[in-house]
Amino acid sequence: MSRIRVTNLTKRFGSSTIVDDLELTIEEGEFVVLLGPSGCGKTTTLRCLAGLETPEGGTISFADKVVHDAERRVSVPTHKRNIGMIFQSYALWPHMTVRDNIAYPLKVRRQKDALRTGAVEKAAGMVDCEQLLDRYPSQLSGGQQQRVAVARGLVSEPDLVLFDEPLSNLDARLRDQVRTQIHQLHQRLGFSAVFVTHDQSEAFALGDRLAIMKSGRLEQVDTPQQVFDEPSSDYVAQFIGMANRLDLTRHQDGWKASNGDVVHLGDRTPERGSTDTVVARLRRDDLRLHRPDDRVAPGTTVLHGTLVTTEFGGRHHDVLVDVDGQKLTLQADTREHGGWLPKAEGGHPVVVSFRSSDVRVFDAEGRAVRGASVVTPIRATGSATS
Amino acid sequence: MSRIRVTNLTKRFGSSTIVDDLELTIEEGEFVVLLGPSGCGKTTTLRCLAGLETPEGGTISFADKVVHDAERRVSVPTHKRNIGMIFQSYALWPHMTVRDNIAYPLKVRRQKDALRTGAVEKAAGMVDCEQLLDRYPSQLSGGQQQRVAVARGLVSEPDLVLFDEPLSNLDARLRDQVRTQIHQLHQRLGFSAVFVTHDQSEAFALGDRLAIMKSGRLEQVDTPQQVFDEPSSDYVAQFIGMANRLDLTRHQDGWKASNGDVVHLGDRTPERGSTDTVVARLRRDDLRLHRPDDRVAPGTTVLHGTLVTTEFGGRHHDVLVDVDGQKLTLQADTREHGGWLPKAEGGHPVVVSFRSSDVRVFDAEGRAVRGASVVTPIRATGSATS
Amino acid sequence: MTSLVQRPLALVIAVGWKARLGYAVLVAALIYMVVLPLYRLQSLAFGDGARGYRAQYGRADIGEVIWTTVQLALASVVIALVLGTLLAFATSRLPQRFSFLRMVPVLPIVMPAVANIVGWAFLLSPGPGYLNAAMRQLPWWDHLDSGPVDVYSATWIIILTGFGLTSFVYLFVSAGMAAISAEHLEAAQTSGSSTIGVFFRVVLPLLRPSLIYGAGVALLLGLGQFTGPLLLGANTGVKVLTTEMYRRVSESPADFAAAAAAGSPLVVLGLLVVLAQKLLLGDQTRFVTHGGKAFKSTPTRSWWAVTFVVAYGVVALLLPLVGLVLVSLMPYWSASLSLDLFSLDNFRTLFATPDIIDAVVTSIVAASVAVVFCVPIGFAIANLLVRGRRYRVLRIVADLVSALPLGIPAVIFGVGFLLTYTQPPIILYGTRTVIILVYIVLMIPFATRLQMTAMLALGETYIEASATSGANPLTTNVRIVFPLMRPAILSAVALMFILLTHEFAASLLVRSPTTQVMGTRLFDLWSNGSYPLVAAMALLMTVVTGVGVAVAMVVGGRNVLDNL
Amino acid sequence: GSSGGTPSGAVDGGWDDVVAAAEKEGSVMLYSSHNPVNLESLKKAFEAEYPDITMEYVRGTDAELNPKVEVENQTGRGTADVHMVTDTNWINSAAESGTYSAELLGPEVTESGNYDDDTSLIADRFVLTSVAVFALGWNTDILPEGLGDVTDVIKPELKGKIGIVNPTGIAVYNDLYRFLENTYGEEFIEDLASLEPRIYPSSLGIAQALTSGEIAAAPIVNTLGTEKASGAPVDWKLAPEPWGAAWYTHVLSSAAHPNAGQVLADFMASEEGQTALSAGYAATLPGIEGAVAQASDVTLADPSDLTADDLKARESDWESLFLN
Ligand SMILES: Nc1ncnc2c1ncn2[C@@H]1O[C@H](COP(=O)(O)OP(=O)(O)OP(=O)(O)O)[C@@H](O)[C@H]1O
Ligand SMILES: Nc1ncnc2c1ncn2[C@@H]1O[C@H](COP(=O)(O)OP(=O)(O)OP(=O)(O)O)[C@@H](O)[C@H]1O
Ligand SMILES: [Mg+2]
Ligand SMILES: [Mg+2]
Repeated sequence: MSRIRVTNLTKRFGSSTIVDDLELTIEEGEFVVLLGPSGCGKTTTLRCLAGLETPEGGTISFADKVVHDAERRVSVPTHKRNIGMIFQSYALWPHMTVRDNIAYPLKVRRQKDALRTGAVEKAAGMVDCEQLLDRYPSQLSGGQQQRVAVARGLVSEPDLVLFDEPLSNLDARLRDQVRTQIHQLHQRLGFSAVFVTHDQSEAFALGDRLAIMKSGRLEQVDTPQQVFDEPSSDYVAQFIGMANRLDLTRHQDGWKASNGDVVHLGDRTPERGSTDTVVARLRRDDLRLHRPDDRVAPGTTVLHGTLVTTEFGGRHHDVLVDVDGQKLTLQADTREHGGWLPKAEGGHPVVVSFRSSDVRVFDAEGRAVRGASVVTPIRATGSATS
Repeated sequence: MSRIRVTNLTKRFGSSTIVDDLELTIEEGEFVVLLGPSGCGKTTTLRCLAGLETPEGGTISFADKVVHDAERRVSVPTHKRNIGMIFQSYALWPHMTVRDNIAYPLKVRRQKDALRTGAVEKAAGMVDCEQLLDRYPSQLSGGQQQRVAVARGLVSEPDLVLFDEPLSNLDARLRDQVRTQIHQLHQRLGFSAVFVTHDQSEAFALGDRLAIMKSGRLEQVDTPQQVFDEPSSDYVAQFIGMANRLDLTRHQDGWKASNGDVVHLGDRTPERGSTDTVVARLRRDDLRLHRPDDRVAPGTTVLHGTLVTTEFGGRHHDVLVDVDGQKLTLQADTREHGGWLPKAEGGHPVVVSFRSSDVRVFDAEGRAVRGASVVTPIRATGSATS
Repeated sequence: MTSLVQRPLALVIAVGWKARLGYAVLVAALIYMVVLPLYRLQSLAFGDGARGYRAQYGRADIGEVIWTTVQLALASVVIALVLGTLLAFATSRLPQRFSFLRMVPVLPIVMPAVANIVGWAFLLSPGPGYLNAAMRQLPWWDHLDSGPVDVYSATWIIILTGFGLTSFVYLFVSAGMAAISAEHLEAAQTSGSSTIGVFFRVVLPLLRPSLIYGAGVALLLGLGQFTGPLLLGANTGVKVLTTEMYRRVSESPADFAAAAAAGSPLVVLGLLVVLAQKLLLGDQTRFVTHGGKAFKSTPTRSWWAVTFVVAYGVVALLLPLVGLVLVSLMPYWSASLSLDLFSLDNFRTLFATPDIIDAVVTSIVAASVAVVFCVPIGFAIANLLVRGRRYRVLRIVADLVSALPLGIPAVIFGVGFLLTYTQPPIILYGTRTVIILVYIVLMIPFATRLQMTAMLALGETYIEASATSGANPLTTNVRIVFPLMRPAILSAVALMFILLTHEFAASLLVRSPTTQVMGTRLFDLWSNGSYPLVAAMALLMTVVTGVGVAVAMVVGGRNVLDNL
Repeated sequence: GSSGGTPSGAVDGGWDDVVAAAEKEGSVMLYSSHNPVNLESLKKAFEAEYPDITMEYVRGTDAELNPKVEVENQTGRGTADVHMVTDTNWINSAAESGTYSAELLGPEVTESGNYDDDTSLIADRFVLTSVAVFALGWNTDILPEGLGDVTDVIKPELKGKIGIVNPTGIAVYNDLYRFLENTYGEEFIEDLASLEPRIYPSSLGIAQALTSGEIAAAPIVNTLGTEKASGAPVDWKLAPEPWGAAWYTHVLSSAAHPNAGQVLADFMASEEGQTALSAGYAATLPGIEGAVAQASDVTLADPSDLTADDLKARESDWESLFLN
């Protein structure tokens, strides 16, 4: 199958618009990961692609064939679209054994060769379910059902596979394994895919491109690297893990956080006159924690705050720091801070540092500020030692 | 409610034993996280606690009251156990609005005060669902349904709350938020809880103790820190993220990997004569990647291998290395290796290093080898430079 | 979706001796109400050296009669199964605007069977039938002087009986269909199945419990079919067990013993059907599609569904209704449709007949009261059958006993009741109570089976969620199970109401002397009046019944259903 | 009961005492398998004659009513006071047992002399009160010339256009065919069969088929007065030797209103009663307005001498003749 093109897709439930004028092109064999908060319309988008919903507006075409056109009232029924879909709720047929569930797409598509050559067993093996083939869905655990659903969605090697959070109920190891299997299958067969997930590592590992959705629209569609490095908006930045937000205001001597600490924005410093308040975003693992009297590497920005809470998280502690009312979270390595941190109480003064190359800057509308030629008169680059 | 005590719990389906002679004590107000691979019996265990299954053997008592005793044929029905349960499949009642769903436990438990003082709205607010109160479940997205299920399970402030993967369909931010809310509520109300999850950070963040389950039995029950630092078995180690396995054999000059590299086991070196083969386990973020000609910190073990694949993962690359047939995965910082790694091809020779304090050792039966007085005659501690 | 949390669960529905005692009392009452009349009948049939049996089974043609009965039943059940299932599927795919068409498949039984047959005879009588006359205008039939259709043939008995049974199958299947989650169908579509494929591979298998129970009920009704063979089959010598019974009891010397004996094969078949249902179903949890993850129903725009439902409505409902209306407006059944014959005289005659209003009121009151009792009784029995794994003996007994009344035609049952309630321990002869009691017994199979299929489809998840919320079994039933089963309960209410307002056979025997019901009035007209009067009375009954059903639907609240 | 008499009987004394007691009882209940229209006019006439007594009736077939009568007799809780029945077997055995009915006291029965033979009064308890008489019927559009006798239907052009009733399982109809056989000879039956008549489950079906033209003629059908009056193209005529089924009336010994029962039974035998009851039926008294015949001119069905074996034999003969 060649590319899938979605234009102006609009879907409403009653008065609320769930998918709003959505545009997306999926190249042949491309693996697009769809990310977005709960309720933003991901499932609905997949259902529109599958032909399970009738969008009120827009067109969808598979290769050069229009499969949906709201205006011309064209709508190719689901079963003629050669897709595979893995439902968020699994939707295994309770009256069929696992084997029959997985074999179903092959049977109805008359892929007798595949049936004969053990495609069902192979698909089941892929998700570690060979030994469950003769059970009924009601005799499976939640994770087992989900895996069977994945096998069923992939077994007939369709042109387009729609995954709706297919690994959410699996433990880390199994999830890695199934993810790898999906990846390999994709490489081998070259199907196109839209994959909904809430797991960022999954998104990065699988996606040729990520599409980040916000209340029915796509906010950014880019390669994982691009999304990671250059989130196009405050929303995207936040969503892909830049959980720390700092409100900055322009001052004579540079950009300052509300507690007065100067923040270096490097080559992301907004042009003079363009705006006076910006939002800086930082990943939690780009922040480093120090005790007030620790040395900090030169060239980094320092912020003074107080400890709020710490939480054990395995190799690290999750730490919440208050900087004049703005909460920053970071992960402090247990090997570095194991000594004092677990004993430190809330209110303990601490220092947080980061490199200016790690910060991302957004204007008041949330648009990324990027690559302004560095003509701003910021002087101080002092290092915190206090 | 005071402690919950489970002894010899056994539950069979047909001929297969799903919960096998399980023992567990939950202290008053304790938050126990249940971890285990898909299909190991977690849901079944929760259902036994709730009284939804009739175990074939064993006893369960809440405080001093026996609620189940297979031999004496005692079984207190579910609705008299004062529990809350969040089902893996949500189980929202489709004929009630979200508001009615959440209010239900209050109504049937006659908690009129709570109804009057807005407990429903509060619970909905906790999971960010205030604006959905008048919808029907079929008008909600998967994640929204899951959140409503959480609100319903907690609203009546029961003595024991059973969570069955309650956050699996939420995005990271929401998950953090709901998790925090659960944590706070738990601190405030002091209910006991059993919480099933596949997310380790969730487990570490929430659990007073972790219980790691393996095919119907509990393999280790300990504080998160303890489990993390001292997994009691190879199985546990692997499950909590020590994904890398090295088979080692005793040689004259110490313990060697199959490629001949000597591995330092520090104070976990097995006593002489006790065993000749062991399994070493390492976390992926305890391994460091080097090019063959890089310098490696003294005192660390080095292993020579070849690159298999790399995968972009945001701030790091997921790297798979082959060491004489044994696959090791690790995360290489993009800032450190961003230059050469993305371009390196499979087969490229690389070196992997780790500190002996990070390694965990298990004997042939999978039992942890721990604290052997260090009398082993290992000499070489050389650093790799080749 | 299904998940493992749907394992049947004994504990929720109350634990311990209280529940056991409750069920035991229920089953005992059931046995008293159902089995005792049967026992009385059988002791009659076996009395006097089994004279009843000797009389009935000594006949040379008894083998043939049974064989005809079975053949007719099977053939018409096949028609009913196919049509009923297709209709249920079609109504589930109606566009929103046409959802009112959901009523159509039930409507044919709103017309009393006698009226239906008479209506058809009017249309398709080989000579003067209007449709036949019209068809004879067609070029390829213009050489005929009668036909082409002979409504008096066995084929048409089967077809018309099939139409009647279709509504029953439809009610069962549509109640089951309502419980299939849309995602299970969508999953099949995304797997590459066309609508038809989905229907055959997913919908039908998932409907197995509904189909099996629906088919079982239809089969028993088919075995007990009466009006068609009696009114249409005389010419071809169609004899079935019920017409035999009718003859045994309807003319002198009335031989109840032989009639009871004639009914015995039906009782045996009824028991066999129950056993077959058990065998065919196996593990019933496999048919549960409610899993707790709420599903959206797809907006469908299947025009074939509209076409099909409308076509069925025209053929099975509109045509005989037109026939009936025409007859009712004429002074006599006439071959020529001349407008100046039309008048409302028959209705005037009807309303001039004394007590007609009383009969209507009595029918409505008795039917309503019986329905009000039947729903909870049926619910309790269904509960026992679906969830009462711990009460093995009680369950089996309840299963058999609750199916029995279907196996005995009401005529015979009426006699049984008469024999039972005129003797100690409970003498109710001549009271209204006995009518209601008979009605309850007659309807227990429907109340039970319809609710049972819905309960099966519902699974355990919702109940478990309620139990963990702290609700006791009673609360759970009232607040969760009942509302979720609303479509099925409404179906059951509608069906029972229809059947009871038409009931005459048992009523004739047990009615209190001064109380008429609509059915007995119709029967009087049928044995003493003329077809036009029968038609007028039948129309009156149709209207009363139809209004009753509509009220049930309105009270039940369609919009509530749409939210499911 | 409110009467002061014996449990199963009326007051001692003369008829006037009985009537007085009846009026005190105030109501009477009739069980009957007669035509409801006729029963309704009987009610009107009776209440006109005895304004202090309300008459109620239950209409049902013998098969429904006879068991009730038995039950009431057995339980002693009488609802019915008077019972009007055609089943000869039942009548014979009830008369024989003597426990079901009270002796009739009314002057119409005991004194008028109208009911003094074995046919019109059985065991002093059962009085003949009505006869359903069967007629020749034809459709005037198809057969304008009509029929003169039963044998007139034997015409080739009527092949497939004759309607007859199916006697299977119904003793009275078996008696009817026996009557036809005896009266018109066996060949008549055979000729009839060779004309492939249409078979109907009841006489009513035949009547309706005549009006619609589905059939042209019927040798045996109920009188078609109503149909003709409503303008249907049918006509009817009694055959020279008519045949019919008789209703007998008796007062029940379990009656709650034994006196009123006596009064009603007496009224039914009277001229007023007969007039009310006989529209379309044969009356027991001569010259009754609306009656189609007088009972004494009609051969009355009496299948009581047909044993079960006879019936079986007759039915299989009939079937082999008429059903291909
Ligand atoms: N009715 C049944 N008959 C046979 N086996 C069953 C039945 N129900 C569940 N099982 C099996 O019992 C095991 C435990 O199931 P359970 O649901 O407790 O697993 P779980 O730990 O919750 O898994 P998951 O993480 O996938 O939800 C599974 O292997 C499942 O296949
Ligand atoms: N029938 C409906 N009527 C009204 N609103 C609806 C209906 N169905 C869905 N919605 C709303 O549409 C929005 C999008 O739903 P969708 O299922 O596409 O979300 P999602 O992105 O898949 O979320 P999740 O990650 O939680 O599964 C949600 O806010 C939901 O509440
Ligand atoms: Mg979704
Ligand atoms: Mg589970």
